[in-house]
Amino acid sequence: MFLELFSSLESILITALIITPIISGVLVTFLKKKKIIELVTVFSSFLILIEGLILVNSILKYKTIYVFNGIFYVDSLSGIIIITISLVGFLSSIYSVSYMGKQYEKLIIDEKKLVRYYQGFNMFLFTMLLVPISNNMGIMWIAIEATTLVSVLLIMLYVKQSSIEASWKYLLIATVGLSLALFGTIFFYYVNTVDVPLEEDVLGMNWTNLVENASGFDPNLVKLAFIFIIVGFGTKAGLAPMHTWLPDAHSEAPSPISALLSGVLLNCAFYGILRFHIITSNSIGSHFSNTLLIILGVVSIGIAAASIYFQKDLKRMLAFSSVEHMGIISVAIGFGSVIGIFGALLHIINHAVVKSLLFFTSGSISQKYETKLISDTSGIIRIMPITGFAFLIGVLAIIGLPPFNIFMSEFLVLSSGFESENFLPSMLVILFLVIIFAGFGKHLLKMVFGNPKQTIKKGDLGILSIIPMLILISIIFVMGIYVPEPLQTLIGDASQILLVGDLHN
Amino acid sequence: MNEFYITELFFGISQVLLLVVLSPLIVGIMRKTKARSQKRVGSPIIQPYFDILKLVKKEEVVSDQSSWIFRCNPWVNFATTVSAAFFIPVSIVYSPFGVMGDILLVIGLFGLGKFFTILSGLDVSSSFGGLGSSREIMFSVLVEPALLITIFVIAIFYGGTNISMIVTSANEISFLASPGVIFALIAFFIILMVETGKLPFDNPSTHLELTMIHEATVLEYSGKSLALIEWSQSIKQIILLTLFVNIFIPWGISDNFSLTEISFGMLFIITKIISLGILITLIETRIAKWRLFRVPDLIAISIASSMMGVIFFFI
Amino acid sequence: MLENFHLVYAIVGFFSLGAILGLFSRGKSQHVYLTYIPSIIGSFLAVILSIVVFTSEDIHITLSSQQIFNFEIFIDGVAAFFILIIGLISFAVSIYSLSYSKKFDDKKNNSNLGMLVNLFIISMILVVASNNIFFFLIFWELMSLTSFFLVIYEHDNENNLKSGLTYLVMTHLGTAFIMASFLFMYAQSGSFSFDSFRDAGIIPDYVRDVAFILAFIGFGTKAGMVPLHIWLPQAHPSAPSNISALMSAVMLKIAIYGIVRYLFDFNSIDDSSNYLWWGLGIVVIGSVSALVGILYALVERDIKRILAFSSIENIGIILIGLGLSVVFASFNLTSLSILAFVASMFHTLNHAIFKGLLFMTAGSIHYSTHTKNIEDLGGLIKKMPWTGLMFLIGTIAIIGLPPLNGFISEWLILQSLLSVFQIPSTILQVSLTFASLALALTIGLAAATFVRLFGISFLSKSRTLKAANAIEVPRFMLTGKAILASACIVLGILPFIGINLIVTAFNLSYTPLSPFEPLSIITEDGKSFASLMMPAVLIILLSVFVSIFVFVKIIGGKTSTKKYNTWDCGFGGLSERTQYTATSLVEPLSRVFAVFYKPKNEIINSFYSDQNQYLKKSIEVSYTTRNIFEEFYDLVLSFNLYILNKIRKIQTGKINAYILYIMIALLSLLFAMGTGLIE
Amino acid sequence: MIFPTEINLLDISAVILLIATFGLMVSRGFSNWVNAYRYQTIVLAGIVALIASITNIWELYIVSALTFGIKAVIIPKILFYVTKKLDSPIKLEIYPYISMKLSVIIAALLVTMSYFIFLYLDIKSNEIIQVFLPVSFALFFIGLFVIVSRRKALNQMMGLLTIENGLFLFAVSLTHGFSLIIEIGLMADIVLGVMISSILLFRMSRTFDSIDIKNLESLRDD
Repeated sequence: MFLELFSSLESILITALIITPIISGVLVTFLKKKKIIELVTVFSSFLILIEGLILVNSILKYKTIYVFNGIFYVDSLSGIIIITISLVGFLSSIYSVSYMGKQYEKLIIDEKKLVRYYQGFNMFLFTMLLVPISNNMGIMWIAIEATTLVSVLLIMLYVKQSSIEASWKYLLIATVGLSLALFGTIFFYYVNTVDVPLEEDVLGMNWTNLVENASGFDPNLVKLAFIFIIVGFGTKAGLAPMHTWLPDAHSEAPSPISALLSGVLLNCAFYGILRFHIITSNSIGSHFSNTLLIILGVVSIGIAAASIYFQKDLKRMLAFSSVEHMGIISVAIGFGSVIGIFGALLHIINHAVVKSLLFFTSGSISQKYETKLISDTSGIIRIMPITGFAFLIGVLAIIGLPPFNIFMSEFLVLSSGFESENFLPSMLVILFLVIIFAGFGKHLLKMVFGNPKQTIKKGDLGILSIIPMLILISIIFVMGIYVPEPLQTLIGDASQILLVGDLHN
Repeated sequence: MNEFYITELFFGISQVLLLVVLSPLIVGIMRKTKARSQKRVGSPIIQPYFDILKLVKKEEVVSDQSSWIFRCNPWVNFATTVSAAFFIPVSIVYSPFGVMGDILLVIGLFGLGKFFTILSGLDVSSSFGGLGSSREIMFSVLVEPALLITIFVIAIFYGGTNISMIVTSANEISFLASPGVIFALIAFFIILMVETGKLPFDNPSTHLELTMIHEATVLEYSGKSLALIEWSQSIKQIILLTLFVNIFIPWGISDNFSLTEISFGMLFIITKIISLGILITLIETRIAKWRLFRVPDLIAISIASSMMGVIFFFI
Repeated sequence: MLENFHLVYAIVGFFSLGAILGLFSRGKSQHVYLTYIPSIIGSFLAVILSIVVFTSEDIHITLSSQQIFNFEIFIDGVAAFFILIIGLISFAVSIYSLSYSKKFDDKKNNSNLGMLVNLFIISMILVVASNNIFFFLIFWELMSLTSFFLVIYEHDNENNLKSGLTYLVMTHLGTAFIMASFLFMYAQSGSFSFDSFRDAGIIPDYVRDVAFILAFIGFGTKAGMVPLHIWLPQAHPSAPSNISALMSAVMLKIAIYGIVRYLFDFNSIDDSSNYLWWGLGIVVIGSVSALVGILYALVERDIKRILAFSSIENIGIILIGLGLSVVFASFNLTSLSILAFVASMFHTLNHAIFKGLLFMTAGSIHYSTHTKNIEDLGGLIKKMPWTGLMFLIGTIAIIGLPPLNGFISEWLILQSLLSVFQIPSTILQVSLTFASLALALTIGLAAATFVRLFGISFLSKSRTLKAANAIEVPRFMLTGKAILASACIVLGILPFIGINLIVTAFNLSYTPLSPFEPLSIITEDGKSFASLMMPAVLIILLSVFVSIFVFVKIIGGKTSTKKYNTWDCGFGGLSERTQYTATSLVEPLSRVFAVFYKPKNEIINSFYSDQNQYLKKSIEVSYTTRNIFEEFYDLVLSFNLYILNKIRKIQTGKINAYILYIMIALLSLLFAMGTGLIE
Repeated sequence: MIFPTEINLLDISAVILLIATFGLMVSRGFSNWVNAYRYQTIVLAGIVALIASITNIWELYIVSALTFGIKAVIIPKILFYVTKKLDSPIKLEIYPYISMKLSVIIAALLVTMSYFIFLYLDIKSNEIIQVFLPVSFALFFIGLFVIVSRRKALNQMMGLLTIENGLFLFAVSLTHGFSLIIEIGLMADIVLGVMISSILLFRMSRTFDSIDIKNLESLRDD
């Protein structure tokens, strides 16, 4: 169980997981040719996917893994995040080959920008992978800060007014938010090492150490610290009042990157909140943090509902729906019963899958129609049958219609809401979900059906953009009714950790 | 069915035959009293019999626009009205076919007849037929609630919608026992006037197309079908009169199968029907035809009075 | 026992086979047969399944996998009765659509129609059969989703899309309410399966009341109760006719199934449990929807909108029956509550049959005349005699005239309303008589609506060329309709079939009738309150007809009939413009109910040139009535959108404001923690 | 052994730090901001060295050297280079959202608020070093206020760097600094952040030919 000596396989896996993106980033900078850097990136993200899966397999066996005397710590909760990063990372690397290739043909971006794109892509994967692996809260914070900086580089790839504006806002708000989070982390560090002699407090920042002696913390300080943490990491996770950067950043970034941003980066930030949620619920009981999570969750679903209904830009609508779904996840964790947390973690995976599908399809649509406005795109099913169908499935899934996977996790969330007696938030969530359903339905109808306006050439955008969509559609259909066994055990262990917080079982 | 003796069957059919044969006589008497009260001699009482016999022999002219509904309407009308007559107790309290149908069935059969009449009005594609049907629709819609609530009152007072049950209990309880029944009487009387198309609602004898409702729907008929329609119209009238008489004024109706009782009952019922017919025609000659959109107020009075009947029972 | 399992799998297999074939036989010519033959077999098997369940015991299959929710099927009497309705109607509609869907052959994705129809039917069957919340909601939403795609099947004209959207959003709102009520019950009972809801013990009363209100609103939206009926008159007409037949006849009944399952299966109603106000609520809403539904049907001009509004009316009547049975049950008058329940279930069955028939006939009219507006029809009975006959049978049945099944269920509902006087409390008696007043008015208005519909579209001269050169519809469409028409006649003449079916299905304590016994209602003290023997009535009718025919033949002798044009007071030929139109036929009635319709009568005359006002090019008289509910919904919608618009404005674009939001969030949370707001 | 001089030395250094931040508040020109920031970091480095001498942890000396090297020298150099290269004509912040007078008063209020928070928290750290806790809160809130109230992007960056300084002081005074790796990581983040924002500033001034954030309002929902 508690791996004293770091067994060779795990340490190799984790180091490999971190090294591969760095190596491919370095390779990309040197080999300037388009064909080769695409191949290198796809191969490296494929490698990451394999390593991630093997790592998760060993997590299922050993429950918790220590490497390099506690610097890197992986358990089933971080396993879930690793899966989402590697899966969406691999699919968006394939999609970015077709997307950036098309942009390159249309001379929107030149060779230099393409190299910078793939550099950023690999660095982005590296920083995101660092988050779930690190045991030390300081390193985790640095990793999240690094993701912000790298993604700002990616957003400001195009030299357009709107992308400069989006990246400036994103940089500023995210850094302010993360400094708040650092405040909270330092508080936790202080509370953990207040009466420990100076030389041992180096371990104070480790999550495992924090959880162990969480019960001894001073409750008042822990509450204050958790408020800083939830507002800080909430900004990065896109929770309500701090979500304002999200629609601008995600709609200006290139589609594969906004798929990564929306589907995965928000989860990494939320992973930070989860880590500290476990610590607080161990020290002062989970009621305080649950109430905070529910309040912020419900507010974010509400604001998202209002903005989706009137949205004119397709990608901004998808960004607001990410705010909504992060709200649902935080409400689910807030409800707190076994089913609720299981539903929340399942929702993290479902949301990552469906949101990336939607960003891929909307990327192809905006490339084909050369506009991001909803009013100009209509009759997609006629023009691009496969992408249109994929877009239709994505939208129907994201609004929570049953045969698809989001409905299952939303159903679990709502049943835990009723089970844990907070009826008002659950009713509010149901009401907001219906408003979002109406908003999406209104836009969906206009875009997919109806007859296309101008004479647009029929046909989909190349096979490379179709493959990731088909893979994602199959996952959505399968996960709708049947959650595969290994995934179920992984999520079960993760919810155990969240519920009890004790890392031993 | 086994205890259903042939005699009872025979007796039931004889009651129906009585009604069918007697009905043109009542129409003749009513026309006679109307003429007398207008100081004219008027045609003899048995004139309707001659009309029917004459019409049956005459050649029939059918409009080329109309479909098979126009041609089968008279037969449907006659069949439904006569079969409604089966369930009405005439001279004896218990009608042998009572177990087969109740007052709701009678109303349903009348409704089927009216349904086909309205359709045949529309079928001839002339504006008079359309006019008649549209007004017939309006009246039937407004009369329906009045009719059902009156049945509601009668069913509560006399314990059931089975007509023989109503008449037997009406016979036992003294005349107009409680105010509720009086309200039911007023409502039923108004319905009677509307259904048979009497003056305040519809002027049967006029030839001015704009004022006639019932006549307009059957304007196109001639020969055999006109005879059948006239006859079924009169049978419907006599059924409603007997119903009114047996439910509200049930004196002298026999409650067992002895021959003397029945014959006395027969005598009583005929005199009562004739006197009621005369009373109606006297009322008819006193009032002028009301404007079409004043008629709903009168029907509203009948609905209100039947509702009062209900409330009086409960309180 | 063995064959029950296989029957269920066979049904699911056939329908999915039909769906898959529909998917792959896109362009092929005989795609119609590939998709609809499996659905015909499947629905026939469904009818057999329900009969098997009636005779032998219930089917309970649980595919328990390691998942959180295992897939449970539980078909008891209640579910089998509704599967029978689904099977019967989809059997007839599938035969009908064998030739009806050739109309869509020119469209590219014509085989999608078949696929969606198969999915639609199988999802309805599985809704009725599933036994835990999760799969119930999955198939429920699948049903709404497939019917949504069917409603917007012809998505090239704009208002189809709009009505499709209102339909999708309203049904989703309904599903949200249903999910909330089920989760309320789940919160108390602790398990997702319906069995845990059935044992009355653990769920306290206040939860049952709240859950009932939510479930009633949820299922009511799907059933088309009045305040929530807005989507029905828009969605059904825009769907292809065979689909609107299925939707109107069957999908509304699935909502009734939900209410019945909730009322009588999850709660045991007797005088101890105070569910009286439930029954009263249902009766009130039922009578209101009946009255409002039929009032709007009266003045409608689109044939399918009339039928959609009349579905709202019939759902109202069914709800009155259900409400009455709850009221009687809560006074422990069990025999009367059974009577009311049997009345409403029999009306559900009848309505499914004749509404399916009417929608199919409306579809055949649309098929041959390409118009749905009854003002352009007329004289179709000469061009399409068989469809005319079927439509006549359907009209007589829906009005509730004696020989057919409509009369029986109306008779039963009126009897249960009449026996209200046995309820001890007087206030209830008086108020329920007001409900019977509303019902009586509805019956009258229904008669007027359908007389108008049949008279204007089928009789007299055809008003436009489209109606003039209409031709009779192909064979399959006629057989489809003939099945349902004969079902109407059989159920009308031999009502004991229907009554016994319902009594065994819901295993009510009521001795099933033998064929010759009259349908009689006996009061407490044994006296027969009312009785009805439909076969005998039919015999009387025929014998009277024969005797008068013979009498006229003997007396009248041989008389010839001559054809001549209609009497036109000698002015010259009557053109089709001199006939009564649909609007003018009910104009007196709309004036009587003016307070409801607020009719507007305006005359627009256009001139050749503006200067002289005398040379009129055309005078156009338009007579419009207002629909209060649509205006009310627009009002509510615009209010919500106003609020949403205000919230949306927080995305102001200024970065200072964004940082301010973070600061405010931080400070407010700190303040809340400090003052102990959040513990 | 605590020399009296050191105690008031702590107070004096805290006061100088606050004055340097106020200096940042009131200055108008781009170059004045950068100078104010430089003084601030120099004082900060001094304070860190002071704390190191009191708690005699050797890493703190390295950390103070690092801060002096990077924050006081490299970052101001980058910023000066940026201000020179910006081709916007007037290098002044003329119309901030909140007038200079009002913003100074608000800054004072923020300082008092941070002292109240400090009293509420009653942290049992080393009494001497507790002097710097309220100052770090003050730095944090003033930085936040600068971002909210100023129109020029460069000024917002300055606010950001002040927040980082506040955080750094808070960490050092409360828990005597993290382990070395994390310190280096933080430094790297800050430097990278400054570089990226200066690239953005260049792009902004080239496309909008002014770094006023008034023209950064096109992405909104109206």
